[in-house]
Amino acid sequence: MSALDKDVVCVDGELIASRRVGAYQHLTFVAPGIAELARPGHFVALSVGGPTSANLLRRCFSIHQVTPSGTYGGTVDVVVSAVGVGTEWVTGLRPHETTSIIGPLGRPFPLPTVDDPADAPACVLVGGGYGSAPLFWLAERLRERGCHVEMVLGAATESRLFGVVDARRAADGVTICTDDGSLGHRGWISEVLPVVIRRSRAQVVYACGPMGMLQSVTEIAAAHGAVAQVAVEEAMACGVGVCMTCVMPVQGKDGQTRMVRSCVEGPVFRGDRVRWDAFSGGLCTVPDDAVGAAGMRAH
Amino acid sequence: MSALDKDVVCVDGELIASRRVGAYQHLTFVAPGIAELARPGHFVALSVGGPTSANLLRRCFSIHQVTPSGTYGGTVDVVVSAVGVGTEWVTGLRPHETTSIIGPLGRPFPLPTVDDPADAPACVLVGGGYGSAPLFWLAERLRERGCHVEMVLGAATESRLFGVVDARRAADGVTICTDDGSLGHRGWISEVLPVVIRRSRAQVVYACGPMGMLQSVTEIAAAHGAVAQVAVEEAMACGVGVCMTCVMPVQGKDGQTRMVRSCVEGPVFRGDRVRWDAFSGGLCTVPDDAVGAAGMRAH
Amino acid sequence: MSHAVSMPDTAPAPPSDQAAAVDLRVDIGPSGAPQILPNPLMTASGCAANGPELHRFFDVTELGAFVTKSVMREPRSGRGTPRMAETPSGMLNSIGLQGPGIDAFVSTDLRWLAEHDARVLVSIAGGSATEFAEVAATLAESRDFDHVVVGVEVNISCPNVANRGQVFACDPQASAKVMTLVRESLPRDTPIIAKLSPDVTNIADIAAACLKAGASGLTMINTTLGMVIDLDRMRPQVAGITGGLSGPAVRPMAVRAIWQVTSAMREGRMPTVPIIGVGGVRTGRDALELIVAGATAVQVGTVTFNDPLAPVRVRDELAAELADRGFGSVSDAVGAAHPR
Amino acid sequence: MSHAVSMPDTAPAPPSDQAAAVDLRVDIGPSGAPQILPNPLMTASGCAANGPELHRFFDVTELGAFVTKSVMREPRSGRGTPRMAETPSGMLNSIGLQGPGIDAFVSTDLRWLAEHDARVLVSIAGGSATEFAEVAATLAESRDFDHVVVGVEVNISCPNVANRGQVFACDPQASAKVMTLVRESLPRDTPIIAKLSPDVTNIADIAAACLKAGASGLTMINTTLGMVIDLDRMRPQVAGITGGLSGPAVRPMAVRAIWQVTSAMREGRMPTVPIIGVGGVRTGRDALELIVAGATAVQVGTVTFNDPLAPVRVRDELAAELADRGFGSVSDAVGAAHPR
Ligand SMILES: Cc1cc2nc3c(=O)[nH]c(=O)nc-3n(C[C@H](O)[C@H](O)[C@H](O)COP(=O)(O)OP(=O)(O)OC[C@H]3O[C@@H](n4cnc5c(N)ncnc54)[C@H](O)[C@@H]3O)c2cc1C
Ligand SMILES: Cc1cc2nc3c(=O)[nH]c(=O)nc-3n(C[C@H](O)[C@H](O)[C@H](O)COP(=O)(O)OP(=O)(O)OC[C@H]3O[C@@H](n4cnc5c(N)ncnc54)[C@H](O)[C@@H]3O)c2cc1C
Ligand SMILES: Cc1cc2nc3c(=O)[nH]c(=O)nc-3n(C[C@H](O)[C@H](O)[C@H](O)COP(=O)(O)O)c2cc1C
Ligand SMILES: Cc1cc2nc3c(=O)[nH]c(=O)nc-3n(C[C@H](O)[C@H](O)[C@H](O)COP(=O)(O)O)c2cc1C
Ligand code: FES
Ligand code: FES
Repeated sequence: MSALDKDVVCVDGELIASRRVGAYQHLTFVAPGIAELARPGHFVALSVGGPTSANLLRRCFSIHQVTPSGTYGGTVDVVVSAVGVGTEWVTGLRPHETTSIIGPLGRPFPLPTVDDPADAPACVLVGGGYGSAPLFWLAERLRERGCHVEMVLGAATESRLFGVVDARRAADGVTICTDDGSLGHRGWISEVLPVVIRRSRAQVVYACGPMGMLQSVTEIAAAHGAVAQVAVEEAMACGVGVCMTCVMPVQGKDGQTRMVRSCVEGPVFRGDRVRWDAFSGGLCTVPDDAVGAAGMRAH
Repeated sequence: MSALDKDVVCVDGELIASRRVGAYQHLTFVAPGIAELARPGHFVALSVGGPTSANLLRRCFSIHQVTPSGTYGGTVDVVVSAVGVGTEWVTGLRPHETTSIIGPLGRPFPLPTVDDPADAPACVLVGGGYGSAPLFWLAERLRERGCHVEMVLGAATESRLFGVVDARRAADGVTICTDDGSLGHRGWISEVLPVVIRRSRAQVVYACGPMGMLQSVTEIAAAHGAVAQVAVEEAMACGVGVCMTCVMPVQGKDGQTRMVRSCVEGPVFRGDRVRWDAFSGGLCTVPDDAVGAAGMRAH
Repeated sequence: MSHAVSMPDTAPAPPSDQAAAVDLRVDIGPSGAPQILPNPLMTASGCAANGPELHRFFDVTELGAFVTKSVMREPRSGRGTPRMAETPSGMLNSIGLQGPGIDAFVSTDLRWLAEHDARVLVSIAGGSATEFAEVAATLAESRDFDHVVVGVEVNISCPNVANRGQVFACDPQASAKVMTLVRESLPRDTPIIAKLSPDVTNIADIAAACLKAGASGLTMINTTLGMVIDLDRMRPQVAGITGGLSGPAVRPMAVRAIWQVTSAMREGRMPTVPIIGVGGVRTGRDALELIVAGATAVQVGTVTFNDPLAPVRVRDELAAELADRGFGSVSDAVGAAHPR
Repeated sequence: MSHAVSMPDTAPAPPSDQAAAVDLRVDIGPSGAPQILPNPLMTASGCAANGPELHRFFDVTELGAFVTKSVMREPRSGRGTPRMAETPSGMLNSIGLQGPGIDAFVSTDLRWLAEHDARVLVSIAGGSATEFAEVAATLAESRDFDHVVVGVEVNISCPNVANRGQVFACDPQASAKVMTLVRESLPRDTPIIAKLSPDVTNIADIAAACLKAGASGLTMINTTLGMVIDLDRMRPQVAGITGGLSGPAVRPMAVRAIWQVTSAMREGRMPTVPIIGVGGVRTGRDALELIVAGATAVQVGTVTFNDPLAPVRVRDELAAELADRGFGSVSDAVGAAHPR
């Protein structure tokens, strides 16, 4: 095979550690090659069910952390919430079992270009549920650049928070909220976020979590003059850009809205570019002004 | 549910031991209820692939032995040759993994009615490859009745023989043959069987193995005035009599040939009742004189 | 505007008394002649033999109805073997309608089902419209007809001898002729359920033709034509060359067929009659999927080969799924996924 | 008479030099105008985007041909989401032919493929026969047409605006009209491959109509119509309500379609032309199954979503399977499961 620009690998990943963390399972796979290429915000696609599987499609998970080398060669960690057949299979894997892993996939969180660390922008990192998984690594990279980093973690209840302890180490300030008040502020992220942005004078808000939260974060950031960078989670059949199932309406720099693939052009988008008006009740429609919408009306 | 005559059970079987024996895997499952009901010649149907499986159909295996009670409750042993996706999955199971088991299924080997042990008929038990698996248990039952039992085990090569050591304990005489001469007589069962029948004055020949061998055993038994009881192996979709895929042409007591289900009316048939003339090259046709063959010709 | 940050908690199964409170009764009768079944779960024709085999696993009275293997006029040996191949999430079969013929069927099989108090949906087949009618007539005259037969399922997915073996269900006229003659051979109020093949360009056309000619209900879908090749012997795997594909693999085709025909009924393009859904049902969720697409009752076929208890298990799972979603009865859920 | 007592030893894979010796070349050209491809493996339209995405995993020149996503005249946004559902051993999709339109396609996508020396089978679509023809004409005039385009695949599984949205491929006349106009828009020796839908009563009729009207080959099969219901939201799972079912689940339908049409060719009921097989191919064995049923080339679609390297992996596995069975070339295996 001719030499290709290898920016992605497909490997059989051996599970070497699996531990319960609240409502989630934290898994470590040996996956040589991925760690070297990955950056915060990238995701991996795992095949599920083994050789007899009726489940053809891969499942995507944000990379929680990577270790480029070590006793086992490079490793990749993911944090998985068991919600269906695929995630149940993945969380049920036992050490030394393997599954195929493709990664790193997608576009990572853009990091601010910092010439003088003194000018580094303050950032707020917002994670909903397991959405916090990729943020600790991101926090590290940002602080390396000199950014002040605050984290806001929210979930329905304490067991659905991920990484509260890590957050205290990774960030300069941490705010927790739960719907039921079982830990931290009782209520929604949207209630605490404005305070955190104001207090830290944040210029960038990074967020990962459910769509509703991302929209809310985008609106709050905008109201405070900050840029929102949000990592979305659309149902993906391939994860590598070939199926066109994961699209969503996003405005380009030219102001035009296009149905773009969230697996290759995302999963991280600038929040203010996402056409949140098109989402409702689990459906996303094509905005009338989107490129090619007229072509659809023809037939 | 109203009380039914429970002659079959469907249980989640936990694997408690799995060991390589030559080319085969010998598996022990905890399967309460089956041991109590099973007799030599019965088989079990195992589901394969677990909850994400694309393989809907069960795989059938002769019961090698059962232990009605014990530390684990009843257990069932099977001996599996990994030849395809299902048998590979089964032989790849690790201790404490489970799969659904239905059994006992089919009709067991008929045992001679013996009033006086002195009159007990001598029997020869012929096993081809893993086909010997159900015979040791059968030998035990026959010897309990006072029968003189000889075993003939054959296979392509030594590693494909099963139970050579057990045979020496279970039988009064053992003859081994392999195609390549790696153990015992070099050649086919059909070459040694006549001698064994004559020497032991056997009145019944029990056999389990490939179809070609069963036909051959039937012919040799007939030539020596013995009855052949053969356990066949037809592809089975259900194993419980509801799908009609496992049929073969067998003559009834009334002399009429019917396409009978080998899962419920077999797998053990009197060899001379099987219409061997209908089998050829992996196909089995419906004999012209079979019941209902005329109905097929109509349309 | 603000949004809650919460992951949906995977709700535990509801207490079984809620499921027990769901009214499972369904009516598969023609309009004006209700035929109430205690629950919507049935075996599928050809996937359950004729009773005794599954009675080892559950009492046949537990079913809404027991659907028998399609029976023809004469005894049939069926085809040679191999008759099956496993396929991804499904299987291919080519049995060739092996059976005892209608006379032996009524004296032996139907008798057994009567003795065991089963409700029976008798599946009939034929190589000509006349044969269908004769089989129906023999059935109607049988001693057990009145008290055990809850309906007749007309399997028109068999080759029409008069038309180069094209299956009846592929042609509206041929299908209609069968229904007309069967209708004439059975008492007025006997449910006549036409079982349709998905292998047609427009299934609603066939459905409409059957209903116009006297069918009082529809079963969808029969197997779809498929083929597997034996790559060692380099020839078709099943002796019949092509075979019927079934199992979870085809469930999306069944849902689609039920949806399309239900839509046509809702749009007034044909009368609204009970639909019996079949195709790849493995769990209560699957049964619910067919029901909300428009089916009143549901058959479990191929999955029975994996789990002989499936028809009864699916019934109980269905009750739990309905309770979970706040449905008080099966009828409330029929067609519930269609726009109101 | 006596029989050997021997279990077939599961033979190990043959040495790869045997596989390497297999002649993988195939000809997908019209008669008299050979179009030789170095191997029979292709991507499937809509399952590989237009090149760069898979080029991250393997060099696009490794393929026999790269099949592009069906392109129409205008840019299209495609449908809203959700656009997919996973199904047992398959998936349902409802993309709505999202694409850049033929002008941007030739200037950007085809350009990229040309720069990377790909052999391209361009898939075209339209809402009317005229639109198909216009798309073909624009393609034929493009600068890269002559050196990269090895053929045009005509996706007639799209709704015919003039006929209440019935897909062209469900009607022989509509299909033929498309072929006629496309034929007129392309150079004489360009392979024109009609891609057929399995959702018809008689696929051989459609195939024959396409060939008569100017198609020089056939691709079988496109997705089959299916549906999945979202049981939480109680509505169709995909925004397009119904969708196309694909993946290993439907492979037996693809094998059957290829077999039926090949049989019709062998019986002289239509001319013998190259068939490109597609539907559920996951392994070299699966590719071989389509080939021995009658396909000259094989596309890998849905399975690419599971394994982006699948098209190239399947090619290598196919070579090994052929060598295993003593075939010296792909051509020797084409149709090999048919009676001689
Ligand atoms: C970029 C990205 C990053 C993600 N990161 C994480 C993570 O770090 N941890 C985590 O627990 N989950 C994560 N998810 C969600 C995870 O992929 C889904 O929960 C998972 O696919 C569900 O599979 P299932 O078989 O359990 O559920 P099922 O509902 O049985 O899945 C059926 C099908 O729908 C798709 N699907 C269902 N829900 C989702 C979803 N929310 N997002 C995408 N596809 C879905 C599945 O992939 C599958 O194809 C991420 C998703 C994306 C797209
Ligand atoms: C009554 C009975 C007893 C058996 N006892 C044993 C035993 O003790 N040990 C053992 O190793 N094997 C035994 N077999 C054979 C065993 O069932 C098959 O080897 C197994 O089903 C192959 O499954 P697979 O998925 O590995 O192969 P695949 O070829 O992938 O199977 C595909 C399909 O064909 C069926 N099939 C394939 N080969 C056979 C076969 N030889 N017999 C029946 N069905 C087949 C499978 O069940 C499956 O449905 C027995 C079979 C029967 C019917
Ligand atoms: C082995 C087998 C035999 C069948 N025989 C019949 C039959 O005799 N009559 C009939 O109407 N359908 C028959 N069918 C079709 C089923 O009743 C059912 O319509 C189809 O298999 C789809 O449902 P499933 O996916 O649940 O099996 C048969 C199916 C199988 C698998
Ligand atoms: C997501 C998706 C998009 C597709 N888009 C097209 C398309 O644009 N044009 C086309 O002719 N076929 C399209 N197909 C059909 C495939 O090319 C192929 O015919 C079908 O999926 C069966 O093959 P498979 O089982 O290997 O996927 C698409 C299939 C899928 C799954
Ligand atoms: S998931 Fe396939 S294109 Fe994005
Ligand atoms: S295997 Fe189903 S009837 Fe015997």
